[in-house]
Amino acid sequence: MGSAILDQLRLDKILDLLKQGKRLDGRALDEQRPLIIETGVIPKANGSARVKLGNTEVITGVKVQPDKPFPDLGDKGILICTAEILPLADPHVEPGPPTEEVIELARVVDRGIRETEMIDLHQLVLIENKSVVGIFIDSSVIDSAGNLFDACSYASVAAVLSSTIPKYEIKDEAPVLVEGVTSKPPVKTLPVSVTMARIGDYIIVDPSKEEEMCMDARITITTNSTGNICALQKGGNDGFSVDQLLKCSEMALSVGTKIRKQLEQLM
Amino acid sequence: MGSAILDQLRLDKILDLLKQGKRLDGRALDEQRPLIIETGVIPKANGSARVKLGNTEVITGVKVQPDKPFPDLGDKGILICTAEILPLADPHVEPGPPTEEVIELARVVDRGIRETEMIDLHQLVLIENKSVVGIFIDSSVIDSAGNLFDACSYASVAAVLSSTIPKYEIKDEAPVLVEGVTSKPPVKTLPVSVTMARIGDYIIVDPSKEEEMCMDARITITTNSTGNICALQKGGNDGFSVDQLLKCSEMALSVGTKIRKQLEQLM
Amino acid sequence: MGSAILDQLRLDKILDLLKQGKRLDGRALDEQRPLIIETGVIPKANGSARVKLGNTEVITGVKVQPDKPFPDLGDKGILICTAEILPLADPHVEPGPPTEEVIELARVVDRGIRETEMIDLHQLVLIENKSVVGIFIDSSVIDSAGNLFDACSYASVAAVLSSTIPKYEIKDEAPVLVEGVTSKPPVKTLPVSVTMARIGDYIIVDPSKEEEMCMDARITITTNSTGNICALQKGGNDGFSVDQLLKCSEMALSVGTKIRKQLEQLM
Amino acid sequence: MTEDGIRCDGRRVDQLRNISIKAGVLKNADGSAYIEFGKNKILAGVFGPRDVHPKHMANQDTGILRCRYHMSPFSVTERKNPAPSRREIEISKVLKEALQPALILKDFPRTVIDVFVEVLQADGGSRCAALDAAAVALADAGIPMRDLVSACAAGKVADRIVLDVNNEEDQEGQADMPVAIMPNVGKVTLMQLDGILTPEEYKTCLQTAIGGCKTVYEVQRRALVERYFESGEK
Amino acid sequence: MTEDGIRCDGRRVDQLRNISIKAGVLKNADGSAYIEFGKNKILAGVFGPRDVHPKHMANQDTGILRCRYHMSPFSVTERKNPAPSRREIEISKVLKEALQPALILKDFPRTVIDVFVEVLQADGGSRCAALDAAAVALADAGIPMRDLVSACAAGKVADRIVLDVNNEEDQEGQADMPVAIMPNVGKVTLMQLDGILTPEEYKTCLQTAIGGCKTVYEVQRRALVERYFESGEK
Amino acid sequence: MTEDGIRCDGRRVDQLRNISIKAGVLKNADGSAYIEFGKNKILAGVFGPRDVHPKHMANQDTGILRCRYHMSPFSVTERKNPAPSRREIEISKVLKEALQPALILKDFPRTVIDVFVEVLQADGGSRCAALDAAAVALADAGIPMRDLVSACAAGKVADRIVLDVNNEEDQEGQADMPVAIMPNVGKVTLMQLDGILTPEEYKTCLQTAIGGCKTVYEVQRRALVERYFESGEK
Repeated sequence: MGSAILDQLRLDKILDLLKQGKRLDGRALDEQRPLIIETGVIPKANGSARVKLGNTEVITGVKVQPDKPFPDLGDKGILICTAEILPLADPHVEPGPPTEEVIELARVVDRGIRETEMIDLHQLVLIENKSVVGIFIDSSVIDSAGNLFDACSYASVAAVLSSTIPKYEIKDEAPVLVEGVTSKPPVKTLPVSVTMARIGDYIIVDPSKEEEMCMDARITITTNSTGNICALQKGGNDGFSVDQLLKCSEMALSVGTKIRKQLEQLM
Repeated sequence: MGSAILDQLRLDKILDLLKQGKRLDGRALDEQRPLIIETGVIPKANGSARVKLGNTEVITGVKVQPDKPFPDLGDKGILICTAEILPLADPHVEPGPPTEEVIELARVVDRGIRETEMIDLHQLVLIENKSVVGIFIDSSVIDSAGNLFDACSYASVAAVLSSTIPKYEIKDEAPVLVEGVTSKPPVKTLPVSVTMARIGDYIIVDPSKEEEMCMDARITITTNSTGNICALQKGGNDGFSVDQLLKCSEMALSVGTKIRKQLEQLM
Repeated sequence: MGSAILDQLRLDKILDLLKQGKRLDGRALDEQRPLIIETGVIPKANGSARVKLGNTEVITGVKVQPDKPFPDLGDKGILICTAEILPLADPHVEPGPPTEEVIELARVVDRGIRETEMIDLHQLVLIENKSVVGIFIDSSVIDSAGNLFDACSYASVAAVLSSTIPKYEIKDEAPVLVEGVTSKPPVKTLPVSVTMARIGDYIIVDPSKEEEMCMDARITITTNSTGNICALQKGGNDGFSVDQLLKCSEMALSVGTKIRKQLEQLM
Repeated sequence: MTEDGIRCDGRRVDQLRNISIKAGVLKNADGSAYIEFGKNKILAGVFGPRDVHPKHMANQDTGILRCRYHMSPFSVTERKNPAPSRREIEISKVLKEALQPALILKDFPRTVIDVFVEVLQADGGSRCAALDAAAVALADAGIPMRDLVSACAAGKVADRIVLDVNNEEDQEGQADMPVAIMPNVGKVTLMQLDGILTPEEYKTCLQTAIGGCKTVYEVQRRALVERYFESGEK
Repeated sequence: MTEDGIRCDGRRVDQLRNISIKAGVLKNADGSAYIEFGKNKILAGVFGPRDVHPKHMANQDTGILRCRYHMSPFSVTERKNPAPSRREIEISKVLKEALQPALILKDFPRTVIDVFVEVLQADGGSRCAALDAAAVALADAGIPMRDLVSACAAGKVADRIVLDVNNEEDQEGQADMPVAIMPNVGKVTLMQLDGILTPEEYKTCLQTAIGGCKTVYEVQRRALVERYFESGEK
Repeated sequence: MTEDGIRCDGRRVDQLRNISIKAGVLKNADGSAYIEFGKNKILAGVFGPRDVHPKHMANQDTGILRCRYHMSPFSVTERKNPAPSRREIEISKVLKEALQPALILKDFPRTVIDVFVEVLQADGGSRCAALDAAAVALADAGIPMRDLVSACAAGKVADRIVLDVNNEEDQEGQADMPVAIMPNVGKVTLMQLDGILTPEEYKTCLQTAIGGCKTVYEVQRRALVERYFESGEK
């Protein structure tokens, strides 16, 4: 019961500020928290990044290794994108199999990279239908303070950009590593994920944990470098009006531009 | 406690009726509920059936696809028979790994089909020891109102009878589908499962859910087209006398005849 | 609460006896319980042993069968060592996935055999990198009365010593059993595990279940036939002084000599 | 697609596949519905409001909604493993969040409403069809609702925005956008997008999908009317 | 089989394999038994009646019985994965239902009796042998019983009905019918059949199996007599 | 190794790899630390003392300690499956038992202290480095401790006893012995050994490791001093 009262008080306070165009942490409604990206933090991985989005912090590592292609997708390399909220990141997370929240997080991050066709998977084939290169992008949330979608997405994109792809030769039908020869990943576009929350009639960008606790609905929109919309996921226990959805797509494009510039510096 | 009293009242009522040769739903002791079989309900499957046995309802789909044979059984195709009680079928079923009740259900249905040798598995070999055709018979209970054994068994048999087996050719040691050529499944006999319950000294055929709740013991007997007994499973927390078991086998044969005629119309 | 009082009383009694150089069951501090080893108890296995160490009882079976080597270990056969506490062995053990206690037990037994290089795995290769012989050593505790580490270790070593390795020939790149031809396992040394407990300032060998319930810390030291120390595991919720650790290694060597003689009779 | 905008299955760009919904098809569920939406064949069953098991999941301030989207092994071309995939778990969550705005869970503290969806045969757009059936099943269970929830996808195929992408179109398609609305309240409660759209196409696609949802709503209404006012069965 | 009905292991058609049972073989279990039945080597251990964990499984109207049939990895020709298979789960259920009629669980509300069976070496008929050991272990635990439960299979091999099918016969066999009885009460509490029998053979097979169960019963009795009246151990 | 005892990474036989520890690196955890120990990069986070879930695991006589050692998929050369391996479960237990002697759990009945360790990049000796970080994180969480716990391995490489075996040395090494001590209390709370040592080497190896632990202790102390007395951050 106490918790329900606190929830109500928090919502009242936040709504009160929103009416004045303000947020708890002093940001404007369409303002993201500061984004700090550091790459190469895990030298043993083929690529890596540590991202801070406000107090949310994520480490992503990229592993590149030969694999078998998926059936019926023999002309493409493999792309696997996972996400995990480490139990040290949040007092309410417990070790164990992934919850539906975490599965959604991983799949939304994956779709942002997959649907924008960021990586040209056709360039990762060693022998068609038999042997391809697999790219595994694993994100670990180490501090959970709201908007894990964008933080994991930025860390994943940055880790891919920072990565080097080893060269493999085929000997006796099996891939063999060629030491010392690497290339840049075949990147075609930069996906930028922007998550917004609706609280009452207000749309805010990059919700903090407190804002997520009282938001009505959530939307994550991923755009590509040519200004198209490539992936979208609505979440939360209420809906959006059509006008709000159109406004969200505009915000995703405008807010995303700044992030894209920050990511481009890593190329 | 309340539940225990209700159980007792139900049992008293049922026993009272049985003494008069009657059942709660007006059937005779050796009378099955009406059986309605519809096939071809899932056109994307290679075979399918929807079966209603009274208020119990089951949908079974058959998938046929190339597979590797089991070790030491390289001269036989694969037959896999599963059953599931969907959570929408019963307020007491929860999603999750199969309970021992469901595992028993699936295995009893499987044995009825396997032990009667309904399907000539030797005709499903593509390359001995290397490549065979697999037949997957998956049953989903969508309304659970007693005697799932027989309902799933009839649905499985009907789905097999309605199925078409695609043709596969071997190219480069791998099976390749030959479009547009199919054959009937190699069916040798028709298994008919008949489940009976013992309540007090009475044996009743095709118990309803209410009857199952107060039965002492259960027996499922599967017979083949030549009037032999091919599979049997006793269940429930009490036993049968030898006389009762002999009576049950006779009932399984006599009651089964009617069902077999109904199934034969699908051939 | 009652249980906490009992625990204290047990500890007081045991410490009182230890001050007099005595133990609950009359043993000296460095005295193991009687060890009874019987081999060949599971004729269908390639090797087997039943071991009683006081009231603790373990049955170990060895299975030998062709397998694929681990990646990067293509010049070695496979060795897998497991342990399980059967639920009939202990009122507090429940069926289910292995607990961390059981995983530690299995891994400590495995390390004793692996790190001493008891079995020359290089002699178990059929085709380098492709086909090797696997040795599976599975221990089941059937009565749990303290010091499962040593009991499982002795049973595992005895089962290996009693085992016969079938001969395999390569035909069409696949291993085929040569009937009637077997050899002794390629054993290079005899690992002997000695487990000690610290209770207060006392070190005792081969703790019973009661002693384990009030021990401060535990140590298992495995030595080989040439008197070297090959594997060690400290356990329990407190520590050891350096002097105690040196004393423990000496005890492991001296006490182990007697056990090794008993095991040598099985060769 | 032909130049006139006639699609591989003969539909116009703004035309839905055939839809039929029947409410009250199951005996044990408190509410149920069966939908055929193109080649999709989907059952939905609802239980509740009822006690929560395990008890510690109950919330004394509100009722909770649980949703399970599951595909039968025989529902797709290659036999599906019966264990729930990550895709099914994500869709279950998305469906739950699409239905929840239509419910008044605060009125049923400490209880749970369970929505179970079984995809017997899958075609493109199975999550929308599942939602359409689930909403009817909730109404059939007599659970108070602010509105129905009606779902339909739009997408981009051969450079044109089309309503209700089918399975063949989805394979070759450029974008797929499932949408659900509360038709009277006017809220979008489910929205996803896979594929690439310009901002203008995004707007058209959303409006096309909403148009489809409104057509679906009429089919849902008709199913409930048939169930409650035209048959003497219940 | 020879024309005189001498089987591959030298037995007559109506002859059991060698059986020996020893009660009270485990220290920690409340009751236990070890059986060798042909090449089967099986341990059974019993705990209870005792408190139920988790508590919500307890029934205030009656005690409950749980049973676990498990095979050691080394018990069969090809090493078995230690995780319980579907076959082991089914047999666990069938064994529980075969033992339950012999117990008076109503007298022990809120408690559980646990029966754990471990097959150390498996031969044909392991479920029957497991049941024979479990019944002795229950008696050894001092649990009040209406009767023992005695089990034995019969089957059809080379067109003849034979008692107690062994592993080699089972491979080539035409039918296998495991049966358990409460020998004094006269009830059949376990019965299964795999394979093809005429109605007449079915009858003969059942009676042959019951004959075997009665012989087994004598061995079970002797084990309990040895345990309680001939040794001073307990 | 050269004849002068210079190792493959340029260290002397008695020299540790570079170590740096930073306390208080996480916002949500009650206490935290980040360690770089050679190429190991490890985070530790601590929560508690707090209520135990599930409740039946709580002990009314004492607090309990839980520990989870986990490796990130990208932490090792070949991508690691994120599900915990048997090795990780064993190390979790060993770390818990190494930390427990330093805590006064009796003072916090019915509660739990959770220690979560994440290995972001693994090198030889990751369990020791994990323990060093975990001890600092416990202190950072303000949990009363009898002493810190300081860990370091010694081993045998090229027939010489060396301090702090790295990954390359471990591959070729003859023995590896991780050790943890409570430096002021003088107790060894973690000790394992893989590999072959004479009794004399065993003694040297243990003393070498303990020497290393004492050096590590100074680094841990410095990290806590920096956190609490030199920065105004907390």
